[in-house]
Amino acid sequence: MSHLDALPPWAAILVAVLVLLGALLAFVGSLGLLRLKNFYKRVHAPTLGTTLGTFFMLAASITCFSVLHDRPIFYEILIGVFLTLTTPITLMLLVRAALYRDREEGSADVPQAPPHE
Amino acid sequence: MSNHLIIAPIVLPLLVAALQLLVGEKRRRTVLALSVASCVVLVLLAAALMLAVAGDGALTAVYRIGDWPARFGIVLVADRLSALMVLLASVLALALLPYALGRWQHRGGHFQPLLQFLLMGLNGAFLTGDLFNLFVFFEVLLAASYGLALHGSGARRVSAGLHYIAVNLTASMLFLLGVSLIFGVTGTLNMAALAELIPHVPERTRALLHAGAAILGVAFLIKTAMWPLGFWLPRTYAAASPAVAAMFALMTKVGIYVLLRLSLLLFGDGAGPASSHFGSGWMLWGGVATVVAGTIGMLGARDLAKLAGYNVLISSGTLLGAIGLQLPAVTAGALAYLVISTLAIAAFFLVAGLLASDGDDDTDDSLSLEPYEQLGEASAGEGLYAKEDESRVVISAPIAMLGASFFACALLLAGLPPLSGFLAKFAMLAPMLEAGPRVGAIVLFTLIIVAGFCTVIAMCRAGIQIFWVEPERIFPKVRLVESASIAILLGLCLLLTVLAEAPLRYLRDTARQIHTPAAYIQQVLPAAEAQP
Amino acid sequence: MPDNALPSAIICLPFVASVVVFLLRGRGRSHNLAAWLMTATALLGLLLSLWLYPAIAAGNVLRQVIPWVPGLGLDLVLRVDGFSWLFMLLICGIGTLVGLYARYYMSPDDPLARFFALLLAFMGSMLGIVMSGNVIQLVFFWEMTSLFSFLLIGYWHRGPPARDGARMALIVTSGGGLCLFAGVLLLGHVVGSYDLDVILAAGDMVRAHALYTPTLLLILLGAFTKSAQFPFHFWLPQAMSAPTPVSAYLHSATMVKAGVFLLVRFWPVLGGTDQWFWIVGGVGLVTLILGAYSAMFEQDLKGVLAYSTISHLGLITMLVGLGSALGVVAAIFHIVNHATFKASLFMAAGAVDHEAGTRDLRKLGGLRRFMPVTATLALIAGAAMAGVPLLNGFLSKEMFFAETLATRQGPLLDMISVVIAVAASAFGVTYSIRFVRGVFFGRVPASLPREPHEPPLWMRFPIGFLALACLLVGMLPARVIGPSLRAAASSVLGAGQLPDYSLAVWHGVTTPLLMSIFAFVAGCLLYVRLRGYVAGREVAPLTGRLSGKRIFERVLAVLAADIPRWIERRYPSRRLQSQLLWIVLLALLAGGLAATSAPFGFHPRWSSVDPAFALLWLLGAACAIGAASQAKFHRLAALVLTGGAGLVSCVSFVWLSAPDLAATQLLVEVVTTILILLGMRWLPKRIEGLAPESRMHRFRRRRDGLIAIVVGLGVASLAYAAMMHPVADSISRFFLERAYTEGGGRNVVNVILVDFRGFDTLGEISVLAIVALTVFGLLRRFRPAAESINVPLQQRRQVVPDAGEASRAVDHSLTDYLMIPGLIIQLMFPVILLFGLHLFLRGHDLPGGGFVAGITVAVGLILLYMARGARWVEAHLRVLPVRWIGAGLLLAVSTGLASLAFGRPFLTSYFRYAELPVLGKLPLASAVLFDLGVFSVVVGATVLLLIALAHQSLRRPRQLADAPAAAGGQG
Amino acid sequence: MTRRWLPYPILSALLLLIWLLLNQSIAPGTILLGALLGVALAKVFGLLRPPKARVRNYPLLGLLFVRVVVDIVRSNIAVARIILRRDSRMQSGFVAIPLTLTDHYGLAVLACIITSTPGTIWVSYDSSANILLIHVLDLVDEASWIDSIKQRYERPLLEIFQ
Amino acid sequence: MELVLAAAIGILAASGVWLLLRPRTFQVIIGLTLISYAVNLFIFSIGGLRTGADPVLRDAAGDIAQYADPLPQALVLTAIVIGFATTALFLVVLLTSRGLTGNDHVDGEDGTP
Amino acid sequence: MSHSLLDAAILLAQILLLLAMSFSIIRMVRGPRAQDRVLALDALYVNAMILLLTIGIRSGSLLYVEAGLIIALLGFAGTVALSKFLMRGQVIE
Ligand code: NA
Ligand code: NA
Repeated sequence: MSHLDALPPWAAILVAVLVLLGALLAFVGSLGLLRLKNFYKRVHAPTLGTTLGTFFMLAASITCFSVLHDRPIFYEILIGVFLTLTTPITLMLLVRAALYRDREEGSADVPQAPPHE
Repeated sequence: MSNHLIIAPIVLPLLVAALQLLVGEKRRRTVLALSVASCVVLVLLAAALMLAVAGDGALTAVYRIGDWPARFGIVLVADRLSALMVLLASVLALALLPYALGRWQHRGGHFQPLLQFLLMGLNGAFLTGDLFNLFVFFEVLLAASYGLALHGSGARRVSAGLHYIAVNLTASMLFLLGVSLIFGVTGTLNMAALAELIPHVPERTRALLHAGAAILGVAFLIKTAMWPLGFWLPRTYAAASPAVAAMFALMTKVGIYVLLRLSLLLFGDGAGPASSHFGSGWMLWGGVATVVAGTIGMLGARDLAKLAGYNVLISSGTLLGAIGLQLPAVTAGALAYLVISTLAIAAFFLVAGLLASDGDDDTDDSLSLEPYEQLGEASAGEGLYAKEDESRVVISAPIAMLGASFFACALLLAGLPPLSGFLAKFAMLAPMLEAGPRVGAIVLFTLIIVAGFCTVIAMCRAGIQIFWVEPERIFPKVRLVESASIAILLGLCLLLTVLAEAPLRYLRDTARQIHTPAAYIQQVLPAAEAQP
Repeated sequence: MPDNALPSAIICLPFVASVVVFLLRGRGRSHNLAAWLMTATALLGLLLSLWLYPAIAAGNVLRQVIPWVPGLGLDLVLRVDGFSWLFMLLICGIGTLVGLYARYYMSPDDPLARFFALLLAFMGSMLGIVMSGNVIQLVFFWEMTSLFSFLLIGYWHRGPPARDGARMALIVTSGGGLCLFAGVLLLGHVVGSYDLDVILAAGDMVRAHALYTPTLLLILLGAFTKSAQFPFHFWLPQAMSAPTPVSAYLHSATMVKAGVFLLVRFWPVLGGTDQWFWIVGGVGLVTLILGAYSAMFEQDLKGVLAYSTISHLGLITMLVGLGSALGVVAAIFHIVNHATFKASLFMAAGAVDHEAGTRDLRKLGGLRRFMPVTATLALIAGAAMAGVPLLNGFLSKEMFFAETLATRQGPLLDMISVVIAVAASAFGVTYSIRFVRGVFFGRVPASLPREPHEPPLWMRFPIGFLALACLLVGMLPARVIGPSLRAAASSVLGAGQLPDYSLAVWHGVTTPLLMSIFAFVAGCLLYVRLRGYVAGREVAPLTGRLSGKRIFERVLAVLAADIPRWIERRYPSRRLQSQLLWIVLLALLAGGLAATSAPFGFHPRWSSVDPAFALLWLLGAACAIGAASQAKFHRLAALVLTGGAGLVSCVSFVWLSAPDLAATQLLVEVVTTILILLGMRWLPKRIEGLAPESRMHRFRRRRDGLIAIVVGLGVASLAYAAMMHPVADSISRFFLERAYTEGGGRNVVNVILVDFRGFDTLGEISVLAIVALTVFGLLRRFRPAAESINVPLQQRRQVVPDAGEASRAVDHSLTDYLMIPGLIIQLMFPVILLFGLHLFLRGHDLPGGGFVAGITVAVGLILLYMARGARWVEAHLRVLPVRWIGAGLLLAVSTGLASLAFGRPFLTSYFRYAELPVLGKLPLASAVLFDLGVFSVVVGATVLLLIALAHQSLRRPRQLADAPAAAGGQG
Repeated sequence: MTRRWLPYPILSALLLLIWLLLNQSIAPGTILLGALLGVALAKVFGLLRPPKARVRNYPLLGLLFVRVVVDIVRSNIAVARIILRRDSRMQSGFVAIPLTLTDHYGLAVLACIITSTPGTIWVSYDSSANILLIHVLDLVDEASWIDSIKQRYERPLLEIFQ
Repeated sequence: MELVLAAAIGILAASGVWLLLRPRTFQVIIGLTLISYAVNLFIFSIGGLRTGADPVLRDAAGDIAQYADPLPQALVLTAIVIGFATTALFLVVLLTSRGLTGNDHVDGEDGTP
Repeated sequence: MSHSLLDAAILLAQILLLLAMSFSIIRMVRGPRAQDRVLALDALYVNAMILLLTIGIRSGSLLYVEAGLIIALLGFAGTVALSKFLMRGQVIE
């Protein structure tokens, strides 16, 4: 891994920490997906990965490449932008579908549709 | 070198198809005019190509696409064999065009562009000298064939098409596996370079090479419809609309072409002791099995189009077996048989299509031959000889035309004189005896004769059922253009009987050329550009 | 005209006439003309043949070679010697008479042009057989006679007997013809030439060759089937459904003689061995007696004649089989004699049928009172058939008796052959009497179908002419037939080999004469004894039950219908699963055998395993196996899991330094998922546990599981072996070295795609285009299953609240549901387009390219469709995917063609860096234009695929109006 | 004139920005091409007839952004704790929030905020009653959630977009 | 690395083949998809595996050995595209078949579950 | 030292991410509802994207970020389709 040797130690340690933090958050988020008891709870969990998890990893990447290339590189920011725009769409559509299913099944855990809905 | 004659048969149909798409389906006349022009020019091009390569000696024309050296870029190679196949495809397409104009093309969308794409795929497969490019052109022609097979939709077509596509998708996977293994072992995709490298493949990877070749072979054998890989064929062909099925008569021949080309080029005598004649036994015995299966199927076929489909199987099997023998003279005969059987089966599909059509464009069923069993039983009870039945046997002109065409097809398929089917079989069978006491040769020889006999039985039964027992059942409304297609195809067969010598000489030279591939290799890879 | 050109004139004549006659069809009352043309042609042929007499009599062999396919040793060799000349006379002579006869016999209502055209063509083919100087050519014409015989027998195809008879004749004779073909090929192989003269000169060599026996058997099969020899004799009586002129011409005088012609012709080559003696002699003997025996019990006039013909053909065969030169002479003699009297008898029978309206012997009698001339002529011919002295039949029969007496094969066999010869002769007398007496003498039956008259003069003329010939030959044999017979026999046997024989009416009191007398008396007695017995019988005793026809039909039905159908029922090959199973098994077998044919190094290297990568593929494997197990009942789960597996392989591509692949794989997967989801709406519900699982299904699953595991192992080991032995010097080197300098791009993969191997890409986009068109065409006629026609349940339910509320639009809930996501997607649309363009423009240097860009744009569009609905999108944007496809293809091809203008091959790339103001250094590569074509096709095709599918729901009338009711009913 | 050629200046500017980020370059050529693409693609966007957008208060937008980032970080920690603690007493549930915000862009931003913040999720929105239904992972007090959403996010959004 | 990838290819192929032999059209299409994953990886792997290699040329000249083998990648790309197209077609055909025959059995007749 | 630390950190991060992916896959297999599976697929995509970033960092090449970008921008299209299918029974209306 020759190119990483070009990183100064401070950057290497910073990148290492950021990478680990990002991975850890994504890990915890997915753990939640496994651990939480029902769908509505689970749906919150992956957000950890899409927000802070991604943020740390992007930061690591930006640091790493900016230092390596000796110029600021913000390419990765786009990932964050795109992810922020797209994740809500999926989750909103998905939760709505779950709510529909539960209402159809007459589940007591979900609010029934208001009179006109 | 810029002999653009070689690329033209591929690019022209593509160009025409693209234009047809841009013109749009609504402007039917323009689309048609484009198709006709394309097919006519293609035939001329193919003829010119054939003349060019048949000049003198073993001339092979090489076209380096993108001007990259042959070893690295994609080359097109025209030799006698590929020129022959291109001509066959073009002639077939041109001959079928009038038929398709009749009524069939309106049964679904984009018939004409699909036909052009099919031609592009066929010509590409015949001309390419690159293994992966061959895969691509196979996919082009298969995709077009899916489109054409499904043309007009309908339950029968779709369920047969489903099988056809599933089987061919599986075959394509095998094709890719085989090509990549061969590439992995040799590091090249150029066929001539492969031929050059195969004798020098290190022993530790030769098994891989063989595995690749074997898997590739299975892929081609699926296209060739070798037993037990060809169960898809009769149904698919029977379900396709007649003009399409007729064009498909050439499709199995593409598999045959490739097997012939690759087995002789890559695994010919020059491939070294470990690899020469690799797989030829499989082809021989596979061919034998296919002939048997096709014959049995033909005898049991219950409708006319299926009968034709099983005839395709028989011809495939015959060709496979003949290739498997790996004798130049047999190959020459097999090529003659290939040409004749393609034309004959195409004509037969057209006849079957006209017989099944009752003027109503929406019914697309093949003509059923169901009440077979009544034959022979009917007269059993009423004494040996009934009164001479002098009731009027006047026959309408369309039925007479179809009857004569049917009879001609039967003769061609069974290999009976006076049409060229007999000559083709003779040209193939006679040299088989020169193979010496080889069990395979003897079995194949016998089977071809027996299959011819069974064809007589089946065709006779079908013909009697259709034309003699219940001619009331068929009300063909034959248009002049439709009969023109049949006439062209059968006329070609007749012409090939009368003027047999020149074509057969060409085929003998072709066989000699592909059996001694050194010249091919040398011309594709001239010493000057040996290494970059 | 020189003699050497005459043979070709003689053989061409009938064919030309046939075509002319055929073209007459439909021209009013042309049938007179057709008949006269036939007669005149045959007569002309006869005259031309007679012209050859001097040359033939001099013992010459005329040869005329017309080049045809010299490369295959196949030329048209017309060869006329005495034997073939005799046959030519027979063919043309009887042809003339039959033409004349048919003119009056056939009804003008029938399409006679066809009839005479066929008859003429047959005549030509028959001439072709006898004049062939090349054995392949002989087979050629041989098969043609079978075909014309088939068409002529089936001439009145409305009646089942005609059809069955024609079919049987064709199958038997053409089958025999194919055997003959094989035999002749063997013969040619043994001799080294197909030329008849060469073959005739190579008799010793052939007889000594290892292939002698198969050759002999195959050729004999041809001869026996054609000449209706036991056990193939049954087709001939069936062929009697043909019009009588055909029976007279083909089935007594000429075509059936082709078999014995062949025996005689090849006698010098194949004859004289034990095999020949036993097979030919034996078959002839059995046929002789069987035919004669059956003829006695036949009730149909033509049937009697047919069995009689079989018997006489057996006689000739036996003569050839006995193996002596004298036998051959007798055989030739009898060929001619039989043709004469049998043709005239057939014509007489036809005249009777024509006049009396029936051929049933039980219904006929006393006709001599109405047609005395015919009766007299029939009497003469019948007497010839019975072998009465002073008629030609007597002479050849005497020779036959002499031959049977001359055989020396042991006392018992000699006895048997003599006894059978006499018996058959006696039977011949019996049926001849039956024929003549039964028709012309005795009481006139109470009711004849028609009032009989003497037939017209020109119908009687041929009968009379032939009867006269019987008389002349019978009384003046040496004068009338002697020279011709000598010429024929010597051409077969060789000039010096002719045995001593005398063609005299009286040889004194010899054993053969005594045998004849005995046979005659016995025959008369037998007739008297059997008369009453036969009258009431339908079939012959003993043999009647064992009808050859019925056996043939049974065998044919079993072989050609029952067995194939049984196989099809038993092993239904049309099931896709079994087809795919075969493919998998065969590929496994082929690959396995080939891979194990040579040893290859296989050493697992555990050290190189990256734990993270291993973990990654643990997940991939879980996804794949999960998808496999869920695909039946939980489609969505399977789809999601497949997506997982795809994602894992996408990550692997990145891991292994292939970003282009990762991007492409990812995008394709997204599109595929959407596509499958679009389709899932039309699939039926599957509910687990509804149908009980049988043991069979469990077995299949386990079997397939085992196969799948073996396949997996095989593919894995191949992949591993290939990875462990990468080739040292692949062509990739070249691409890496030249991509930048000559291809103008840093992304080697993309340079390969658009430049080095741009031709592949051209094919690839064609595939996309074709598939899109096909899908488009297929979906135009799409018809969903009844159960999925309805709007999905969800939509029917979700519309309920809106429907109850006046203030809310019909799809208010839907609008709310998609409001925010739709807006975001709408905002992202230009961003996605921008990203697509970015991917496109950088593709040549960095991962990306036309394909990825195209799919990106297509996904953007599809997102819009999902968020806003098809109607909305199409109201705002004009999407013309087919045009995109066409334009893209055109652009790609044109780019390729542009290089032609510069004298370079197709798709030669051009690139340079252009220095532009402001913009700076810009790469200008023709490959980019090509890639733009790719882009356009990909956008068009992908969008067309998805939209065509999506439109299916739109095409159905929306049933939201009655949805509440339906939903209420279900809720 | 500007309206016609530059109907969506903000969008065009954003597209240019994205273009520059994608190309990691601020060369004149890149900027020129990006600007051209920005204008062209904005016109394509215009074909879709989007609802009109007006951003009235850019500083507030920046403030809101900071607030959201802080909230996201806090929620990340909170949710991570919940997941790791395996707290079975934790109550979650739906909260219906009556809204005053009706601007589509405002609602879209609100949706992104709520959904991007771990622990809350946008479930459904009823435009006729203007009621938003969200789901909250750790629901202690429904009223405080309603209040917090309306105060922290809806109010600024109202100011920015309406 | 090689061992893992080989095993991966094997498992994908095995799952795909098992599905390919199932009676429901949906199973077959998923099977084909899995098989094509396997085949793509197979082609890709044939040139030997490289981690951390450069996929894109850094400068005009340089050490060829540091780059990933581009040709198998190009072949896989073509294969992916063609596979996508044909899968799409197969999907539409199976839908049409389902519409015409009323069931989703590969043979169009609902005999076995 | 700091570099081997970085290497180890990346490897650890990758393993963590792979474990995260495996949790997603378990959820995908287990369900119980289709919504759960789709949610898990979405999470899988995000985790994979983060994993790609780690690979990018390890190989020092920005090119791999590209694949991540594609996932971020377009990966959701599949999940949108799946969700819409669950909600409406068809993807495009
Ligand atoms: Na959230
Ligand atoms: Na979120």
